[in-house]
Amino acid sequence: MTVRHVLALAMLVVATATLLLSAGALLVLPRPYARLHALAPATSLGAPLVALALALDTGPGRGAVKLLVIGALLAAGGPVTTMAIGRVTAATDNTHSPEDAGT
Amino acid sequence: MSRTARIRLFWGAAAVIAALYTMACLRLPHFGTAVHPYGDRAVAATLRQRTANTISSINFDQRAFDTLGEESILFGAVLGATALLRRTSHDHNTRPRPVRVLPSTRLFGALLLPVALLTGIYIVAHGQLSPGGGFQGGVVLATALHLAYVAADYRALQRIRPRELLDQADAVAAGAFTVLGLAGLVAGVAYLQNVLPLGTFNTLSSGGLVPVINAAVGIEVASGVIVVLAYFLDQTLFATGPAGGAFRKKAER
Amino acid sequence: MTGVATLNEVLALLALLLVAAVGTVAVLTRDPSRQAVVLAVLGLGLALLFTVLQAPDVALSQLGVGTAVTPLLIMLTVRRIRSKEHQARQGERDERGGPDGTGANGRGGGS
Amino acid sequence: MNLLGPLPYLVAGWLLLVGVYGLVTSRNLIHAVGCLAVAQSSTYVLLLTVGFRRGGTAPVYSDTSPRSVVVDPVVQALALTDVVVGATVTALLLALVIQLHNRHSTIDPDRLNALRG
Amino acid sequence: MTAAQLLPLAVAVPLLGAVTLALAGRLLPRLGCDILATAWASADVVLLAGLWHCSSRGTQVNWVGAWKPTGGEGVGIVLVGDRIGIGLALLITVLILAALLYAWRFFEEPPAGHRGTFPALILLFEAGMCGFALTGDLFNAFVFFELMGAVAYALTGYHVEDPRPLQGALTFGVINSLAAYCSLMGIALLYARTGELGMAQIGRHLAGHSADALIVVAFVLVLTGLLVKGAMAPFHFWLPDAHAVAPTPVCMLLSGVMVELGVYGAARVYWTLFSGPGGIPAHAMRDVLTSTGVVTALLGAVMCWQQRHIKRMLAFSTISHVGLFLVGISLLSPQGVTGTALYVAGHAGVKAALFALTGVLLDQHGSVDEHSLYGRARELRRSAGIMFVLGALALAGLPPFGTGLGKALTEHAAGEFLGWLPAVFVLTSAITGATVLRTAARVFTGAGGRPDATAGAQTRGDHEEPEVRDPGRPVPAPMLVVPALLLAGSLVLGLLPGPVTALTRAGQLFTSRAAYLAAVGLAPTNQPAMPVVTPVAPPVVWTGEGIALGLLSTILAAALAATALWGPALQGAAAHRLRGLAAAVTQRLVAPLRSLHSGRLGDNAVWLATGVAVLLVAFSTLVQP
Amino acid sequence: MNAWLLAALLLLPLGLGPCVWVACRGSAPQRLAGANLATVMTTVLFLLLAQGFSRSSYVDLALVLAVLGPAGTLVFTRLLSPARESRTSSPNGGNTA
Repeated sequence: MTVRHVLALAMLVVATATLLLSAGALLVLPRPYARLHALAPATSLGAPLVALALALDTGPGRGAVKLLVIGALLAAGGPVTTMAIGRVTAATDNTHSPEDAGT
Repeated sequence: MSRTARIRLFWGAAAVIAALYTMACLRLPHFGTAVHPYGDRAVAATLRQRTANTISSINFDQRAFDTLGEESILFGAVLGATALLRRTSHDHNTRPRPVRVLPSTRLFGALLLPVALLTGIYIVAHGQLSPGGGFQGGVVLATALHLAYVAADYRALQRIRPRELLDQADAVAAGAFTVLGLAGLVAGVAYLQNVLPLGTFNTLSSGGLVPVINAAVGIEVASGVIVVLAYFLDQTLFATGPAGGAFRKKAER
Repeated sequence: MTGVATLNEVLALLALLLVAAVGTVAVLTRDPSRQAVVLAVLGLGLALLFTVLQAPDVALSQLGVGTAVTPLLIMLTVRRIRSKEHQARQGERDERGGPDGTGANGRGGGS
Repeated sequence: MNLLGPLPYLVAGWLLLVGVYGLVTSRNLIHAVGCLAVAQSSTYVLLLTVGFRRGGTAPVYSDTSPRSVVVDPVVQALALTDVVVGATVTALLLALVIQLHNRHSTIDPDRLNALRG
Repeated sequence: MTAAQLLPLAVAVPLLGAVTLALAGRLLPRLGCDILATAWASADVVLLAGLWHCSSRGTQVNWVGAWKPTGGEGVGIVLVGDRIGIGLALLITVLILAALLYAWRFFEEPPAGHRGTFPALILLFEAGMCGFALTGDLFNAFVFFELMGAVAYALTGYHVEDPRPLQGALTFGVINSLAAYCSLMGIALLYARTGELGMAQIGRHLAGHSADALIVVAFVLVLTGLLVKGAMAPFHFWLPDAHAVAPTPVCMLLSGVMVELGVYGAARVYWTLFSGPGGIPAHAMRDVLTSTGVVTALLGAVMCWQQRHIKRMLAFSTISHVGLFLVGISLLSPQGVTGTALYVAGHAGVKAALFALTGVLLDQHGSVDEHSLYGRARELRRSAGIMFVLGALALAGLPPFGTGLGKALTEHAAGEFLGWLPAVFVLTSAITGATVLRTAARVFTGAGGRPDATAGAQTRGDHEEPEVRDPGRPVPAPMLVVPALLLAGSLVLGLLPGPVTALTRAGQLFTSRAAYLAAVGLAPTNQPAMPVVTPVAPPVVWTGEGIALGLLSTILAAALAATALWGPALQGAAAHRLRGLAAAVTQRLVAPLRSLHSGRLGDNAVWLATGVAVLLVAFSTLVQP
Repeated sequence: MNAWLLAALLLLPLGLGPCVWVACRGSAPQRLAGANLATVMTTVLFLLLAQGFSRSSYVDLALVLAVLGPAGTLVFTRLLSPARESRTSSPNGGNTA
C-alpha cells in the first residue's frame, strides 16, 4: 500500500465523516431555513473530497480527470441549489401561514 | 361503490394476492442464482458480434425488434402529445413574463449547459461500449437543454430550441430505425439483420449496425423528449383556456 | 471475492428496503407536488438499487426518467392546474395532505 | 448461501400492491399517475432481482475482462425498454389530466361522473 | 425472397407510413394526408393478403435479425405467422383501411401544422396490433401490447374539447397500463423459472417442472393483462367508458378488433406456454374461462339493453360478444377456435359498420342518444336505417351473415361440451341484437311510443360535441359506403366456403402445440420438421341446427325489440302484471348492477385487484400440484 | 476488505436515510433540502460503488447525476416558487424581450 493510497483512505474517512455530519445535522436542525445550512459541509467539502480521494486512488489519467470534474460539479452545484431552495422556502413561508415553523 | 366498501374489497383482494404471490416467490430460484441460460447465450452472442456492452447488443441487435416497438411507443407519445395538447380555439395565449433568477443560478446554468450537452453526447456515443446509449444520453441531452429555462427564462429556451426541426428530427430518427431494418431485407437477408462490418471489439466503430441504430435512437429520444416537454411547458406557461366549469360549446369561428 | 459478493448483497438489501419505504411514502403522499419530490427520491433509490444489482444501463435511464423527466412533467402539470385554479378563484378543493396531515393545496398557488 | 431469501421478489410485489392501493384511494389524478409509476417500479425491481447472479458484475466489457462472472443482461435490456414505456405512458396520461382539468375543472377521480351506468 | 422474410414488414410498413405522415403533415394539405394514409394502409392490406395466401402452405416463421437458434436455443425474437395470427393481422389491416377511408374529411380541426397526426396514430396503432398478432416472443408481445395501448389512449382522448373522452381515455390508460405491468410481472416470473422469453421455449421448459403455485401466479398475472384488454368481467369496466367516447373511426377499431386481440392473446399464451405438461390442466382452464365468458356475455347483454347512449350500447354489446368468444376459445377444441375465428371476423365487420352508422347520426344530428334522436333520422332510413337494421340482425346471428355462421359453429362446439351453453349464445346475441334493433326502429322510423327522455341510463348521448362542425352538409359518401362494404364483407364470410375451409385447418394448427413447436424449430429430432396434422373432415358450412338456432335468436331479438317498443302501450291485466314484474327485476337486479359501473378510477382499480384475486383462487384450487 | 464498499455501506443507511426522511416530511420546498442532499449522497455512493466494484465505467452514473441532480433541483425551485410567469404575474414583472 503506497502513501497515495493511505492518503486516499484518510481523505475518504474525513469525507465520510463530513457527509454523515451533514446528514445528522439535517435531521437535528429544527427550522426549515436552518436545515439548509446542513447542506453546506456535504456539498462543499464531503462530496468533492470523495471525488478527490477516488482520483488519488485511481492515479493520473482520464479516469481521474472525470472524477475531478464530478467533484467540481458537485462543489459548484451545492451553493447554487442551496440558495435557490432558500429563496423558495422563504417565498412560500412568507406568503403562507407559519404553521410548519416547528416541524 | 362507497369508498369504505371499495377499500375493504381492496384489502380482501390484496390479502389473497399477497399470500399466493409469496407462495410463488418461495418456488422461484433464490436471489443471485447462477442459472441464467438466456443471459449466458446473449453474452456469448455479444462477444461474437464484437460489442462491448451486452445490453446495447441485446437492445440494438439481438432483440432489436423490441427496441423498434419501444421507439415506436415513444414516437406515438410525441404524436399523442401533439394531438392531446394541441391548441384548440378555446385557448387564448398569454405571453410569459420574464422571471428574475438568482445571479448564481444564471451563472451556474450557463456553465452547466455545455457540460451537460457534452455529457449527453458522450453517453450516446459510447452506448455500445460503456453503460448508457441512445436512450440515456438522449434524456440527458433533453434535460440539458432545459437548463436554459432554469437559468434564464422560457424565451432563452425558445431561442435555442429549434422546435420544428426537432419535431421532424424525431420522426426522421424513428423512420431511420425502420429503414435500417429494411437494409437487411434489401441486402437479401433478414429484417433488422446486422449487415454492417463488425469492426474491432471495444472501439467506437465496433458492433456493426449497433452504433448506427444507437445514434438514431439518441436523436429520437432527445428530440422526442424535448418536443413533449415543449407541449407541457406551453400549456403551463402560455395557454390559459376556459377557467373550467361545464364544457362549453365551441364558439363559432 | 466472497467478501465483495456478501457486501454487495447487504447493499442490495439496504437499497431494497429504501425503495420499498420510499415507494410506500410516495403513494401515501397525497399532494402531487410533494409526491413529485418523493418520486424523485424514489428514482434515486431505484438507480442505486440497480447499480448494486449490477445494472448500470438501467440505472442511467432511471436517473434520467425518474429524477428528471417524470418529476418535471408532474410539476408542470401541477403548476398548470394551480394557475388555472388561481384564475378561477376556486378555493373549494379540500384535499388532505400526506402522512404529515397538513392540507397543502394552496401552497405556492399564487403570489 | 442465500442471504436475502425471497425478500427481493417480495419487495417487488409490495410495490405493486402499494401502487394499486394508491390508485384505489386516490383523490387526485396527478397523484394517481404517480402511484402508477410506483406500481411500475415493481416490474423493474422484479426483473433485475431475477437476473442477479451472486458475485457477478455488469456484462459491459469496456473495463473488465470478457471472462468475468456477469449478471443476466437480458433482463436489463427488458427493464430498459420498460423504463421507456413507463415514461411515455406517464407523459400521455398527464397530458390527458391537463386537458381534463381544462374542460372539467376538477381532477378528483371520484367527482368525474359523466360516464355511469 | 420468401414469404416468411416479409413477416416483419407487417409491422414495418405502417411504422414507415406513420413517419411519412408525421413528416408530410406540415407540407401536404388535408386531402394529401388522407390519400397518403390510405395508400399505406392499402399496401399493408396487400402485404397481409399475400401472406395469408402463402400461409396455406404452412406456418411462416421469421427470426428477426436472422438470430436463428441452434439446437432450439437462441437469443432472437421470432415472428410466427400461422393462419390464425395472419388472418387476425389481415382483419386488422382491413379494418384500419376501412377506418381511414371512413375518416376522410372527418375531422375539422387537425392540429395546426400537424395534419398527419391522426392518420399517423392510426397507422402506429396498426403496427402495434399486427406486431402483437404475429409475435412468438412473450416480451415482444408486451412491447406491442403497450404500443397499441399507448396509441389507443391518445386516440380515445382525441376530442380534447369534451371532458368525457378525456375521462374515458384516462381510465383506459391507467387500468390497461396497470394490467400490462401485471403481465410483465408474470413474464418476469416465467423468465425466472425457465430462463426463456420465446413462447415455445418457455412452454418446452415448463414441461420439466410440476405445476405449482409459481406457475399459477405467473399464468394469472400474464392472463390479467390480456383479459383486461379483452374486457372480461370484472375487468371490463374501462371498456364502455372508453369506447363510448372515442372518435367514431377509433371506436370501429377498438371494438372491432383490439378487444378481440386480448382473447387471442389469452388463447395463444395458453396453448403455447401452458397447455403442455407442467402447465395449467385443461379442465381448470376450461372451467374458469368458460364461466368467466358466460358471466361476461350475460352481463354485457343486460347492460347493453339498459343503454340509451348508442355508442355505449354498442360497447356493451362488444363486451357481451367477447364473452362468447372467450367461451368459444376456452372449449379448447379446434372446432371452437375455428368457429370463434369466424365469429370474430364477422363481428368485426358488423360492429365496425354499426359504429360507422352511429357516426353518421352524430354527424347529422349531433347526438347519439336513442331517446332524443327518436324519429329524427327518418330521412336516412333508406340508407343508414336499412344498414342499421341489417347490422342488428347480423349481431343477433341471422344466417347467412358471418356472425351467424361463426355463432353456429361455436355454438355447436360449445353444445358438445355443455348442453346448455348454446342457450347462452342464443340469449345474449338475441338481447344485443334486440337492443340495436330497438334503437334502429326508434331512431329511423319513430316506432313505438316516444320514450321518456328523463328515464333510462345515467349516461345520455345528447349534447355530444359533433365530430364535424358543418351542420348543413349531406352525409359524405365514405361514411355510408364503408359500413355498406363492411356489412357486405360480413355477409360474404358466411356465404363462401373458402374462409371456413381455411379456418378449419387453422383451428387445428392453432390448437396443436406440437405443430407450433415444430414450426419454430423445437421439434424432437426424430420427428419430421412439420408433423402432419390428421386430415381434416370436410367442413360443414351451414347445418340445420345452426340455421335453426340462428333464426331462433333473430326471432327472439325481433320479439324483444317489439316488446320494448310497443309493450308499454299494451292494455290488459296480463300486460300490466308483466310490466310490474319487469320494473321489479330492473329495480332489484339491474339497478345495483348499473350502479357498479360508476366510471370511477378507484372502482376500476379495485375490480382489477379483485379479478386477479378471484382468478388466483380459482386456478389454485383447480390446479393440484 | 474493501474500504470503498464499507464507506458505501455506512453512507447508505446513515447518510441517505436522514435525507430521505427529511424529503418525506413537510411542505414541498422543505422536502427539497432533503432531496437535494439525497442527490449529493447518491452521487457519492455511485462513486464509491464504482471504485468498490472496480468498475471505472460506473463513474458515468455519478457524472450524469452530478449534471442532472442540480438541474432537477433548480427546476423544482423554479416551478414551486409562487406563480410569476403566467398571467397572474407579480407587480414587478417586467416585459422585455
